[in-house]
Amino acid sequence: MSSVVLYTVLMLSALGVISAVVLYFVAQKFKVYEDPRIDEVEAILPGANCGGCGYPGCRGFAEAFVKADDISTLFCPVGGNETMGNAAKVLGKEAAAVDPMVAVVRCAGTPEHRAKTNAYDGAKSCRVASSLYSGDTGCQFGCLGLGDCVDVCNFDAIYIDEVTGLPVVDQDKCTACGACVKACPKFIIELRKKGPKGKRIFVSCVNKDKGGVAKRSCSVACIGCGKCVKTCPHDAITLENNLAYIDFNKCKLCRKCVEVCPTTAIWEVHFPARKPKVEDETAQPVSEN
Amino acid sequence: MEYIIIVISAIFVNNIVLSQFLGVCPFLGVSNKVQTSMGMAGAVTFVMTIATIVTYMLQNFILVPLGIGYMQTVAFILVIAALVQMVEIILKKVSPSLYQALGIFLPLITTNCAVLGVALLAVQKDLPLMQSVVFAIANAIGFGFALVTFAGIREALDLVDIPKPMRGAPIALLTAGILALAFMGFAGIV
Amino acid sequence: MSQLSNFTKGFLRENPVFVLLLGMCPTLGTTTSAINGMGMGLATTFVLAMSNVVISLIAGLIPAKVRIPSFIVVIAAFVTVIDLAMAGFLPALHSQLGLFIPLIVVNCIVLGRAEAFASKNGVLPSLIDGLGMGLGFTFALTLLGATRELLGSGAIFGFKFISGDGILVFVLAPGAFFALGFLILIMNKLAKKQS
Amino acid sequence: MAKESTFSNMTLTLLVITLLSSAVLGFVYELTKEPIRKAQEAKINTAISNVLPEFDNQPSAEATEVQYDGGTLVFYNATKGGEKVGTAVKTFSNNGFGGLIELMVGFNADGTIHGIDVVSHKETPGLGDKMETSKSGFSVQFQGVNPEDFKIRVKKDGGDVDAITASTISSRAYCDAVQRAYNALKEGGK
Amino acid sequence: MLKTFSIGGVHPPENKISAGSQIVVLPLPKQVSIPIAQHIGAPANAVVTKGDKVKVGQLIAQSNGFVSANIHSSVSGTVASIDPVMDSTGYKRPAITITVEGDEWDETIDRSTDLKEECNLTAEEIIAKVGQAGIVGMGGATFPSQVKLSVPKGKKAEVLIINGVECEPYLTSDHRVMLEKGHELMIGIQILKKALRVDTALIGIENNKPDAISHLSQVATKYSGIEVHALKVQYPQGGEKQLIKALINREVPSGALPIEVGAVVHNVGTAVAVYEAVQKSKPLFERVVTVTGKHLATPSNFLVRIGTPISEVIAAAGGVPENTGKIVNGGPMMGKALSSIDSPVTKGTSGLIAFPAEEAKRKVAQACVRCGKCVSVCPMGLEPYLLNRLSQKKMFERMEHEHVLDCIECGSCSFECPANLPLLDYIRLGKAEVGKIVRARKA
Amino acid sequence: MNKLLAVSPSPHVHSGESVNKLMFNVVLALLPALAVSIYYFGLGAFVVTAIAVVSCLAFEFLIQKYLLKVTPSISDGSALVTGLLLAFNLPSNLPWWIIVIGALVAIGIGKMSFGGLGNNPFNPALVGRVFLLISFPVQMTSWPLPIESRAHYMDALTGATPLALVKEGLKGGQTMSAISEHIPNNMQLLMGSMGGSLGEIAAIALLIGFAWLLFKKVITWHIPVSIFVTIFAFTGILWLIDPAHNADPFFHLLTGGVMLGAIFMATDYVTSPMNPKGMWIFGIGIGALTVIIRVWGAYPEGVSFAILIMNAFVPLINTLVKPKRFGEEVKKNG
Ligand SMILES: Cc1cc2nc3c(=O)[nH]c(=O)nc-3n(C[C@H](O)[C@H](O)[C@H](O)COP(=O)(O)O)c2cc1C
Ligand SMILES: Cc1cc2nc3c(=O)[nH]c(=O)nc-3n(C[C@H](O)[C@H](O)[C@H](O)COP(=O)(O)O)c2cc1C
Ligand SMILES: Cc1cc2nc3c(=O)[nH]c(=O)nc-3n(C[C@H](O)[C@H](O)[C@H](O)COP(=O)(O)O)c2cc1C
Ligand SMILES: Cc1cc2nc3c(=O)[nH]c(=O)nc-3n(C[C@H](O)[C@H](O)[C@H](O)CO)c2cc1C
Ligand code: SF4
Ligand code: SF4
Ligand code: SF4
Ligand code: SF4
Ligand code: FES
Repeated sequence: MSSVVLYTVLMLSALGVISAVVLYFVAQKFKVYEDPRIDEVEAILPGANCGGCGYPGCRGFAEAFVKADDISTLFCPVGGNETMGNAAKVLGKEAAAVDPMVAVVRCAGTPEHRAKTNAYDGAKSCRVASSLYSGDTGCQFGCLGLGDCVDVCNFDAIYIDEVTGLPVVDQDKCTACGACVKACPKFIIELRKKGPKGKRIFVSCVNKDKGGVAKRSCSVACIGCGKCVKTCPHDAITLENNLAYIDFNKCKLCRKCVEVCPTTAIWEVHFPARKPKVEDETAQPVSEN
Repeated sequence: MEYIIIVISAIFVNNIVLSQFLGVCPFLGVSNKVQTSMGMAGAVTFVMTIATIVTYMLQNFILVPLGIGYMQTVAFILVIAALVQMVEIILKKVSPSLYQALGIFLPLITTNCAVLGVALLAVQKDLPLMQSVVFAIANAIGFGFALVTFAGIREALDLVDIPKPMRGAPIALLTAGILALAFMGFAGIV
Repeated sequence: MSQLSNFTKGFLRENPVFVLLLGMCPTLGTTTSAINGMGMGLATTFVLAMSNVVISLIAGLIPAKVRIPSFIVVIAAFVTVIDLAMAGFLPALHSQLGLFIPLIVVNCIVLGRAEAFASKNGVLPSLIDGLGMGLGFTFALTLLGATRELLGSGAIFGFKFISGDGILVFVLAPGAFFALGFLILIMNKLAKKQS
Repeated sequence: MAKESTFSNMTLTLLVITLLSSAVLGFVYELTKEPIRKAQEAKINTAISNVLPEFDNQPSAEATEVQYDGGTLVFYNATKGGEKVGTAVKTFSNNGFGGLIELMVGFNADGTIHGIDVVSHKETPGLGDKMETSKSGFSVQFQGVNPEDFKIRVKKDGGDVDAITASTISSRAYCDAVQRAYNALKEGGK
Repeated sequence: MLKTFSIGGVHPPENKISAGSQIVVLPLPKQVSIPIAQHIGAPANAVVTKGDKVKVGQLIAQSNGFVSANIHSSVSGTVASIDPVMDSTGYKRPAITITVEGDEWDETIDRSTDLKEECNLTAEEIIAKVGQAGIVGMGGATFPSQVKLSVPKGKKAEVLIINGVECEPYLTSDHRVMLEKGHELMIGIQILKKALRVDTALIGIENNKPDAISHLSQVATKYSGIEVHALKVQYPQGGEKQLIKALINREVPSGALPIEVGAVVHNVGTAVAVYEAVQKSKPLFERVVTVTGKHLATPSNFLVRIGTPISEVIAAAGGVPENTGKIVNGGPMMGKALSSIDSPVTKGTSGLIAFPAEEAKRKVAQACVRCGKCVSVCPMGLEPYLLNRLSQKKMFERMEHEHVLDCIECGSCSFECPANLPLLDYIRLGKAEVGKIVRARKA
Repeated sequence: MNKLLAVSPSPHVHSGESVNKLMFNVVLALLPALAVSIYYFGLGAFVVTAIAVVSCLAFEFLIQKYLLKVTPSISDGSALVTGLLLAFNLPSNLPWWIIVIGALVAIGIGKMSFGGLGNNPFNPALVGRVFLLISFPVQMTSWPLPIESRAHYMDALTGATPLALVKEGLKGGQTMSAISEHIPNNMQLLMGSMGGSLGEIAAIALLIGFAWLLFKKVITWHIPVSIFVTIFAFTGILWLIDPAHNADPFFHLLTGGVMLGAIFMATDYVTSPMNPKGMWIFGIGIGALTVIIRVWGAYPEGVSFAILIMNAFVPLINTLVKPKRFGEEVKKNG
């Protein structure tokens, strides 16, 4: 064995030992504990950083998730039940399944039903328009159709229908992250239960005007007549400020209210077509798949 | 004069990133925000300077006398790795915010070619100790300078709508390319 | 994951250069010609595969605090091996690649794969992963080298296609960035089409 | 995954790893020492044989080094059948675009240039690197000329050498190196 | 050199086509709708109910808080309803609708036209009277005037600044008031000075109203401590911060009120209203409104009862021409476009401008070329191009950092931008958003 | 009134200024220089300009239409300006295909990759120019000599620019007085009688353009003047120290595209700072870098590089150097 080899071995081993010793003492002195499970949970999350969970980004959620005693209040809408299950496994817990939700647009005021009263000419943004005035139709509650909800959707799940001028949600792409709900200055979009096979019933209107005023500005507005409230066998419908609202936790999808609504403001989607009444379908363009 | 030439050459003419291609990963990776890029520049300067001093000692007092110059790579990197890890551990404790900001790139300073590259270059050029130190600092400044400038541009690009397919790596590389193009103007100064 | 996909992922889906943006320095610094790129790529592949194997063997025995130093010593050893071997047997290429050979040791891919894959997997998958990633890297470097050589001097692997000079920037630093930028753009498009 | 870090296992692990690695490396080094030396020698020898007429001795074995102009020139004498056929001079210039340029200039016994080969340079690819014999015919113009009556200066400076287009600086440096070799040869009287 | 402010500013074509038209009293409308929210601050509380009979000048809605204002009936008649009515903000908001029957004024009001010079009231009494009369800033901001007169503890007013700038193109109501009510204005100023306990009042008037400057200068000689200053024509000189800078060369710090530098600013119309309230016990129920537009038959200045439908005011000026594309309530730079011309005139309605269709539409926006023109015209030294992008990208924290809250929404940036970008649209949005964040932080 | 009323936020009036008008004025301001160029370089100047302009417009159109899939906006005139300025930075005998490559780089890499007008951090024409200069050093540095009323595109008669002559001369050990015999005097330089890129030669014509831009309020004076002042001061000091080995400051101002660069290229809105303070920093940086590159660097002329390098700093300048805010100086008793 030549001296070169000997020196090599000596030198490197010495370096190795010194490094190890130094590292050991530094590590001792500057100890910080970080729960490694945070990284693991973060790796499981979808990484969309959409904020739909209510935390700033996926890492924030992961931290909260690991620290939380009770994880049932935490939910990643993008990842859904499967992701939550996996994340819970990291902690050795069970995640409660959450009913899948979907964004629902509660305005049916197409140009045909809701005449324009002026021509908006400002920046193409619902928020700009709504900070300026109540809108370019008689209904001061309805959708402005300028697409702020579309801009914020990270999942391409919402678009403005060219004919109706109203947003349409693609329920297969929508992750119920809620970004559009927050973006809409008119509070038109709501997260509702997706329903079995996508079947759901809701009031597609947010107009709080008195019946006559509402009817004058939009022919498919909820006029607050209360017929649906009386009809509903499950007490799922309430009426407040001239506007009916269906509680999706109570609604049993019996469709009785739909029939009695005089203005077709109540929508049923993804139900098989009814035999006699056909015109309902044309009034409900949302039935995108 | 020696020193001035070393400094100008390292910062402008032979900029470590833009013309030597060392430390490109962090250059592309930690340049999203001016703030973080400054932190990274600081960290690199620190590590690079210390690393160059230590490797200088190692080379001239151990490897050369023992006639085992070929062990450069192994010995240098081991020292640098240990050094960086030390910095990392300390930083985590002392300034968690900076640690957060630098994220995965702190451990990656180890695998930042720039640090090892500069140490190797200093030895290869046979610079005396003081000049090695100046060389290391100048290169670190050159790195930081390119990094911060680049981060400035990228921050500005955040506010405009880059065509979809260009977003991310392609536009960063193109920008770096134009920057390198501009820096070629310094050719021949030293 | 099947061994095959483990092997092929490095080419497109997880290509270290085009997708992961790792190992940028040799990628940009050595690809003035196709042959240099390929040489660099193969040298890296050797180190990657060998160190993956060794690390997959020893990973379980290493305490966390000295993980990186330990891995890096292993890697550095293989780098020195290839460095010495090339100096001895391929002196021309060795002098062309210069500083970038010892710098393989800090190539993010090598340590990255060691950390991310080899330390968690068995020997065979690690070997395959190393080879796959390495060849993916080689593929990228060769492609980039060929592109730059073609544009910069009208040749590929030294065979002239166009007489006279090419567009000189492409053999210089800025051209490296430009060429890689557009290659990544094209690769992204291809990957998108595939999926 | 990884084990807990304790003082002893950290030290021990690193010790074992470094021990093994260094042993392996030492071994590999011993193995490659010879080929590396041969390769380096071969490079010089090829250069020498490229620039001189046929010889049958081992010029590299009988090299003489001369300090000249702040650098080192190396003289290699070539003989054939005991007869001196020429001298190869490894010369340099620091004025290249990228700094140092090393040439091997082969002089016939009568002092005319037989051939020139580039040993090393850092000129720009596509510009200055055309001085390499394989890249352009630049060096051909020197073959067979006698520096006594062929002014080794670029035409711009009033000499007889056609510069490489757009690379006057490299061409000048090249001439500078050749001239230096010739001057040294004359003075050294070899 | 005439005085003016130091940073930025633009000079849009003045188009003061109604400057020569004397103030004409508009005939009584058949019905008025008087919104209960016409001012900055809390809406007033209606104190009448459907079917009540009211007289001109009778209190019909009570101020509701410190920053709020009384509202008086502008006509006599019967309350027809208290329902939401589309007002000039573009929203339906509660308004008291009154069917006009005759023109019976409240007895306390002195309807004579003779000047009443003396005022023996104390400062507190004056402020109280101003408050009772429901006076709000007539310069457009409609901020309750008695609040501005109540100088907070620890601060001291040093100078009263009277805003006769009327820097907005087209508008001439202040101009006419200065010409026709010069004496009332001066007495009003003396009263305001008394209320504020200051010795000097400076009237700032832009140099495009030479007749008003010479008239007021002459009238002012009769009163002590009132100076009239001619100012270089430069929008937005009427903004109080700019006016203070121009007249006394002091800069109101970011986020602070004029009182910080010892100034209080009131509009000329406000001063006249103060005169009428204090000396004649006449609450604020009518105001001068400019009705103008290049293609209007008779651009005019009317004295209009609050609540009169805008359509009737325009009808009096010759009606809305066929090719009208937009009607703006206020000046062209800061006014609000009307979505319905049936909305009522309010205390803040200084002018109504009808734009022909070809001038009404905005031009197509191009890409921002970063020419920096918006930066150079911004009177607050902001960077509109940047604020615009930040707002679009929802980077509100940085917007706050870039002083978006200083923006006075003057519109100079949008006016000047060669790329026709709707800069102020987005800046305003961002400003509102940042305001929310800041308030939430304080809470 | 039967149409719906338009409703939009304020302001409701606009200055009437537009991007097209601004660009058109830049084109107008460039015409005198083009005329001089055609006078001295003849057909070549015209051909090069035409090729550059047409290919810039064509690339912009094609990229917008087929790659970005947006409505082409070539009518805004910015590509026209880029084309003209690119041409102005080229020798008048450049082969057509090199010009086309330059246009592709300028528009494709320099501008469209970043999203088009207003988004590019670097001056597109200069990106194209420098790309060519480095890629085709031979073609890019053989300049036709100025000959009145010439009618060829490709011409054998080439020579160096005055700056290159000075640089060569100084490198070759000559003194200024010896060199000055071979270079045009300052009066000739002012009128444009020298070898060089086709748009950089006539200082007087460029200054006329400057006056027009100032008159039309297209640009402000800050950037050009700060560049002139810096170059003049810097080279002036060098000249005073050693007049034998440094050209006089007027020579530096009048040659090598200082005028063209300072007036037309450094002022490009998109790639220059947004307020006067920033503009001064930018201008001083360009001036200093130009002199450094000219005096110590490999290139005889440095304006293009200097502008590109300073372009890189513009974002930092814009974030660090803010306009004077209202209320910043609190004067209690003014
Ligand atoms: C990046 C760059 C690399 C260059 N490389 C060389 C080179 O290797 N050799 C050389 O002589 N000139 C090189 N030059 C060009 C010189 O700076 C100079 O322009 C040229 O030598 C003088 O031109 P001429 O040869 O036509 O007189 C380079 C220039 C730049 C900008
Ligand atoms: C929330 C708020 C509080 C104000 N408080 C006072 C005050 O205490 N004293 C005062 O003199 N003015 C006060 N002002 C009035 C402003 O100084 C200013 O006159 C008013 O907002 C209208 O000005 P403008 O038309 O320039 O916007 C206040 C304004 C606002 C919006
Ligand atoms: C951009 C801008 C322009 C203004 N122009 C005028 C004006 O021309 N005349 C005026 O009286 N007030 C103008 N104002 C309102 C003044 O800032 C301030 O609110 C008013 O003079 C205060 O008096 P007041 O409360 O009596 O209305 C303007 C405000 C802004 C923000
Ligand atoms: C004053 C002025 C100067 C300009 N200078 C240039 C220039 O130097 N190079 C260029 O490509 N475009 C120039 N343009 C056009 C345009 O701004 C440029 O193409 C943008 O950089 C493209 O985004 C100029 C425009 C103006 C108004
Ligand atoms: S739903 Fe809301 S956000 Fe979406 S277009 Fe309608 S108003 Fe705008
Ligand atoms: S439609 Fe709305 S809720 Fe659904 S994914 Fe898009 S933004 Fe989220
Ligand atoms: S004025 Fe318009 S185009 Fe110019 S910088 Fe401002 S926003 Fe951009
Ligand atoms: S609107 Fe605001 S940002 Fe625009 S110029 Fe006026 S103060 Fe400046
Ligand atoms: S390869 Fe150099 S830093 Fe990653």
